[in-house]
Amino acid sequence: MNSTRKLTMAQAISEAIGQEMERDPTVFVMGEDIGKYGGIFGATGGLLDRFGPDRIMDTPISETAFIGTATGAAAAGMRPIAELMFVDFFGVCMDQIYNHLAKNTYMAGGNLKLPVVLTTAIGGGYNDAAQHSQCLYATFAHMPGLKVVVPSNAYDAKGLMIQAIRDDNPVMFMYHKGIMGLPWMAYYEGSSGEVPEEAYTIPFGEAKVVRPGSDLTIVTLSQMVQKSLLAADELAKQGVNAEVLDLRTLVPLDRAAVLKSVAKTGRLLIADEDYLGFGLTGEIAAIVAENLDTVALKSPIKRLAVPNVPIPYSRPLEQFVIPQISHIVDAAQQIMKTRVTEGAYA
Amino acid sequence: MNSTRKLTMAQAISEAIGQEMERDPTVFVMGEDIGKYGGIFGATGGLLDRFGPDRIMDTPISETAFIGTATGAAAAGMRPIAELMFVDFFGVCMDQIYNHLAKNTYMAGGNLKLPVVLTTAIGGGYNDAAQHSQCLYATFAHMPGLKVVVPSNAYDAKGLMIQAIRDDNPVMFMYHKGIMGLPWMAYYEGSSGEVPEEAYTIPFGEAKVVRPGSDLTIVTLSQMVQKSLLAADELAKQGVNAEVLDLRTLVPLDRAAVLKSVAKTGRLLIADEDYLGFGLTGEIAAIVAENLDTVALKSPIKRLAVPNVPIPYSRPLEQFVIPQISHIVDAAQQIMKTRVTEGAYA
Amino acid sequence: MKASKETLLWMYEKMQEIRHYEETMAQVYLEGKLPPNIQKGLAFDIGSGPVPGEMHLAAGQEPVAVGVCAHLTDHDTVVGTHRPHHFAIAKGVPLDAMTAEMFGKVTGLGKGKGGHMHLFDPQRNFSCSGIIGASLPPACGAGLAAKKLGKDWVAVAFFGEGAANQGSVHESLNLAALWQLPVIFICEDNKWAISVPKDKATSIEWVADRASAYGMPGIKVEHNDPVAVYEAAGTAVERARRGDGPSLIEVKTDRYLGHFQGDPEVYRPKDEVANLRKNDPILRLAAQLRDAGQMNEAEDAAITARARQRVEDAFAYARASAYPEPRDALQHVFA
Amino acid sequence: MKASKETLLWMYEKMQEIRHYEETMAQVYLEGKLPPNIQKGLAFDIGSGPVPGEMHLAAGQEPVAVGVCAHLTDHDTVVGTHRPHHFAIAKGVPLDAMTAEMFGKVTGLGKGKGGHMHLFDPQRNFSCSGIIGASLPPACGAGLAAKKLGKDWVAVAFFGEGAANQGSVHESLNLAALWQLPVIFICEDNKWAISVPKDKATSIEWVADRASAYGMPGIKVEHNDPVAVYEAAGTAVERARRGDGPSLIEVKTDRYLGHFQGDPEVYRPKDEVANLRKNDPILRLAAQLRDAGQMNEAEDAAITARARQRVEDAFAYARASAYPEPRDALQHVFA
Ligand SMILES: Cc1ncc(C[n+]2csc(CCOP(=O)(O)OP(=O)(O)O)c2C)c(N)n1
Ligand SMILES: Cc1ncc(C[n+]2csc(CCOP(=O)(O)OP(=O)(O)O)c2C)c(N)n1
Ligand SMILES: [Mg+2]
Ligand SMILES: [Mg+2]
Repeated sequence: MNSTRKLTMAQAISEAIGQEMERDPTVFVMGEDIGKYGGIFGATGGLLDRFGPDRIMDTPISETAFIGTATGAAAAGMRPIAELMFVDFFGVCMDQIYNHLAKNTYMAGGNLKLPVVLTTAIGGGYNDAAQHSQCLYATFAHMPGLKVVVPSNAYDAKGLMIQAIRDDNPVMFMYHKGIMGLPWMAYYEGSSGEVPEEAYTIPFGEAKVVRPGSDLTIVTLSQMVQKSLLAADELAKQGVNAEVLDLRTLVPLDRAAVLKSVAKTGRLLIADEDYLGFGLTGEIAAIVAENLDTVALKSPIKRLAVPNVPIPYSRPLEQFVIPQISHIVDAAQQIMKTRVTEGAYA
Repeated sequence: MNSTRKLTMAQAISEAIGQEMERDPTVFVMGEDIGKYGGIFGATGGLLDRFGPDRIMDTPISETAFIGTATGAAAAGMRPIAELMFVDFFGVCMDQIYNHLAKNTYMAGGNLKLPVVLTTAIGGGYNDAAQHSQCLYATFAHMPGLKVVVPSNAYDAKGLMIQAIRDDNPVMFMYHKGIMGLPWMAYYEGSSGEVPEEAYTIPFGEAKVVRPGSDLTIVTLSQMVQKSLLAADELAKQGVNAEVLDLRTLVPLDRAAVLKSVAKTGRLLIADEDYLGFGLTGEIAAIVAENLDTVALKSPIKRLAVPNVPIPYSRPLEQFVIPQISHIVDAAQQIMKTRVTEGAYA
Repeated sequence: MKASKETLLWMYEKMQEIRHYEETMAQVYLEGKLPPNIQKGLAFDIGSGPVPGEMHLAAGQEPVAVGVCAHLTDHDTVVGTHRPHHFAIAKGVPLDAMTAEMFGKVTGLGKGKGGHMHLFDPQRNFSCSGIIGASLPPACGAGLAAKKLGKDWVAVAFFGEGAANQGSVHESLNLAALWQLPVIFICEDNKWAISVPKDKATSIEWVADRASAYGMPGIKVEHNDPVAVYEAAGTAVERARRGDGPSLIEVKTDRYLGHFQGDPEVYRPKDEVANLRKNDPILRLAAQLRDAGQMNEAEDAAITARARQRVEDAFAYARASAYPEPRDALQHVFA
Repeated sequence: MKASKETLLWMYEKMQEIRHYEETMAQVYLEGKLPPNIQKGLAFDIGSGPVPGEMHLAAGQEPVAVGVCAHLTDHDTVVGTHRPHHFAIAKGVPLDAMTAEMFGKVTGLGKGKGGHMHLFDPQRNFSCSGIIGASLPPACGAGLAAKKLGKDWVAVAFFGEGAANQGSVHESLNLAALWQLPVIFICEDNKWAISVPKDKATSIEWVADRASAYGMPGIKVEHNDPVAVYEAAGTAVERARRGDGPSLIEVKTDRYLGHFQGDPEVYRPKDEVANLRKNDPILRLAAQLRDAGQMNEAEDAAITARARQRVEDAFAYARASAYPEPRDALQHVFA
């Protein structure tokens, strides 16, 4: 019997972890302030009381040591979950993440399984400035060896987290603070929602059409899904029928879903909260540009993302660089007004 | 009077550093094995003898400490050059590079100058495997605050290095091992060449047409320029006239040069030695895809890069994943055979 | 090195200023963040009000800042932490521009781009960072620059006891000792790293005992006392200025407030702060100055009033300043 | 813990095997890399021949590997460095598959994907890394897993004296001491980190003296001697198996060859290696065994022949094996 309740994304994540910990004694969690505090963003709320300090382990501020410890424990048969409090801190431990956790399976010719989930908080919008507001998922997706999961809502977060814990490979699980449903940070209502009590999984690599449409495709992810849905409502009022595609995972990436939607609409807007250059928006645009023999574009592609500046602190500055609902609406309208040149058939 | 001699890229780089050290007493170099050894890839060859250990400083294997030291010394009026021996090691020190060196100027509202040059070796092709063969320039270009220089030959390397040292901002100077002209590693002859003795600069953000052509544009950089030129020779024999564009710097990026060339040829191949996904090839493709209202494509864009796997050790495997001259020729020929769909004007 | 009357009075006044600054900020920070003016269902909204974002306050930790900075000039470098106000104020960073920065105003130290964890004052060689353990490497760089430039400038890196287990700390201590850099490393032990107590994070009792692993002096300041800090720091600063290399000092201090404002502090014993406050270093220094006849009541009142007035003025200045233009966000990525 | 005759003989045979392995590799590595069969103008071509890429050999450093691994079973974990052969051989990694890996063959430990710095043998819990200081964190993980699984398995992390100044070392030592993990940290002091001598990199003389900074035992092995290593490691391994936590051991050892093959060694005093070789630990152990009547000449010859034969067989196996298919490069990014 499927019973559902409304959960925040934080609750959905901690529920998923708790259920897997009950099912599998090799699952445990390490990180800073994940015990009594329950995780700064609530991803491990309530778990210490249920599982005790041997399985919910507060660590020293030693990300290199404890993420490397996760790798070593995984090689020895455990299924660790390790939390990097903010993705922005990756630079103190990237070597363990990237040269080891991500590559060891390959270098071992597939003879080694490293079932580690790295959870981390991403995103801005609450004025936490340049060292605490980034998304950086493209940085992790650029480098082979990590699966990269970026959920936009509670339902997906639970299913994707259970999938991540059961995966025999390293998974980065990146949750945007502004959709966690925390009691101390504004969030988009759409990110909380009905979540089954039972454990369930959502396969990686399946993007989801969260709003069907015919005039243009908005490819997006994470909090930007919530913004894009609100922008699509506004666009609908203005007579533009936008399709919104939630990527959900970047590695694996559902290229087919992007192509299918753009083949239908002929127009593509990519709405992203990571940096513009050399990142997600480029990758999605390239997928279409590589397939112009089968997919026809009516308008040039447009990309919305942070315009290659660090995230500034001051509210008007931050609101300017992080794409807002109004920016999405404006960009979509501009796309509707522009046409590709006919010179292509010269 | 301009006098020139033939130098390897390693010699050109160390000459540039030496000339700037003579001109400016605040310039000094730090890094592992940069003293007596002259740098593992020869970028500081001969400098210890000329400038002594106070200005050519071997460091402990403490990248976080000495790169942070460069930042601190720059803030206090020095112009440090710091060498990260292989770019692959960035993960042990990325926090100092990225959260501090790259962002402090911005966070200080422009009130702080950090003239630091980070030199680092990139690239594979000699079977150094997954932790010593990467390019990763897209990772640095993705994140705002660093200028990213990736020379393809000795002449450019000298001019760009002097420009880098005189720049008041952090510059990543990334040299590919396979074009340094080392006596112990095969290299492309074209990367050595005539270099003026006098100091000169090459401005950042100016890509260079290293071979003009009319049928298709190959956008590329670093060692891949040398490969692309050889591929273009082969293509010419096959009746295809390729234009080769050497980006030279990724930040700033010469978007106009890309658009100008593609507008001319109508066809684009991007040849890159970094990972394919979420990187350089996507960015270049996107620049064109965003401008399809003014630039017409005859064929879909094609991207050549490392296909999202770590760099394998074994020769046949490595040769397969790193784009080779023959791969460039094949990809160009495929482009010539494919046309964009006419559906665009439906 | 004994503190002169002038130094004691300076430390007292600065401590008053810091305390009043932090307490004022604690209030101002709440503006606009509480129901009913925020999203329904929230208890608090970190992104609202005139000073949004995280806010780490240092009330109770004044002694470490004033005891060290009393030895420094503008030429000397200080690199602070994510909890930076007490250091900045003691180092002489202008209160107006610092406060305006936290209000996100164009008159701020970083024109509103940096925020509370990123206060840069190049004129006074002050900076800080939101990354734990990140203060030490650049302090080594400032020390190295002083050495290269032939100056007797020193650099100070502050870090928390929680930071003591970051790799950057180890690398920097070794480098500074190896190169005999004029750097003073100050570990501020306020017992907590967010919710994690020191003994759940650090395998030995005193971080200062790690100094021997680098061959540098390790000095313990056992009480949250500005005079004790002043004396310990004096020795270390002199040593550094003489060219005799770095020192590591650990100071026991007290965090009166939450890790950040809004911290529910579920992890903290209920009576801990009340007990800590009984030992308030400001009250103790006031008593000491009075007992020694170095400050009478009128003088105390004047000092306190002056310190408070500077804080009031700074907040007024910040409030009155303009926001930057949104498009200004695109400037200053490069100098 | 005294070494039994069997242990002494095992160590002796393993040292012979390691030495012969490294000397054979030094020769084989040169194949195809010298003029005239390489690009004109080059003195040497690192990317040519049957074993391309970097090659870090451990001739001279056998004692540290055998003295430690003599205490270990397959269940125990060893994490080695960029110079990994001696550890791998002592840990019992199959020579065939290990050598095939370095020849880039599909029969290799990693099907040719890893190469010499990336030898993974999950069955024997052996791994290594080309990143300096990276061996310690995963060893902590293996130790933690053993603890959680209720096993008396231990984990060993080897690292060079040059690595001792990496942040990862500090973080791992603290974590292991804090959590009382069954890990033995072994610092292999061969005096050089590529061209940089220890005293230009490390601010104190003995890395083992850093143990006190974490509250764990620090043990110094002053000579490049397998028996001394065996005894020191025995204490530490027992301690770890008992659940009494980690130890740090530093062993003085000698690097006979260049940092990597092809290293011009301009930085190294001309007579250094000749002097070091006078103290060859293999010859010394042979003499000791003979003097004690534990090995006669015939036995010595048999041991040596066996050890050499295993090496010859492994190289023959590697040569005879097939290369992977180019497209196989796309496999195994994920398990
Ligand atoms: C590298 C890194 N890891 C984690 C954090 C998150 N964080 C911010 S403050 C803090 C606790 C710091 O404790 P301590 O060093 O004792 O300083 P205090 O807050 O007590 O002043 C943590 C874990 C961070 N900012 N940077
Ligand atoms: C993080 C990192 N920095 C630098 C290097 C380059 N490197 C490889 S070996 C080496 C020297 C290591 O010295 P040591 O730890 O003493 O080991 P040894 O080579 O003597 O066995 C260096 C600097 C690296 N591999 N990783
Ligand atoms: Mg603290
Ligand atoms: Mg060494």
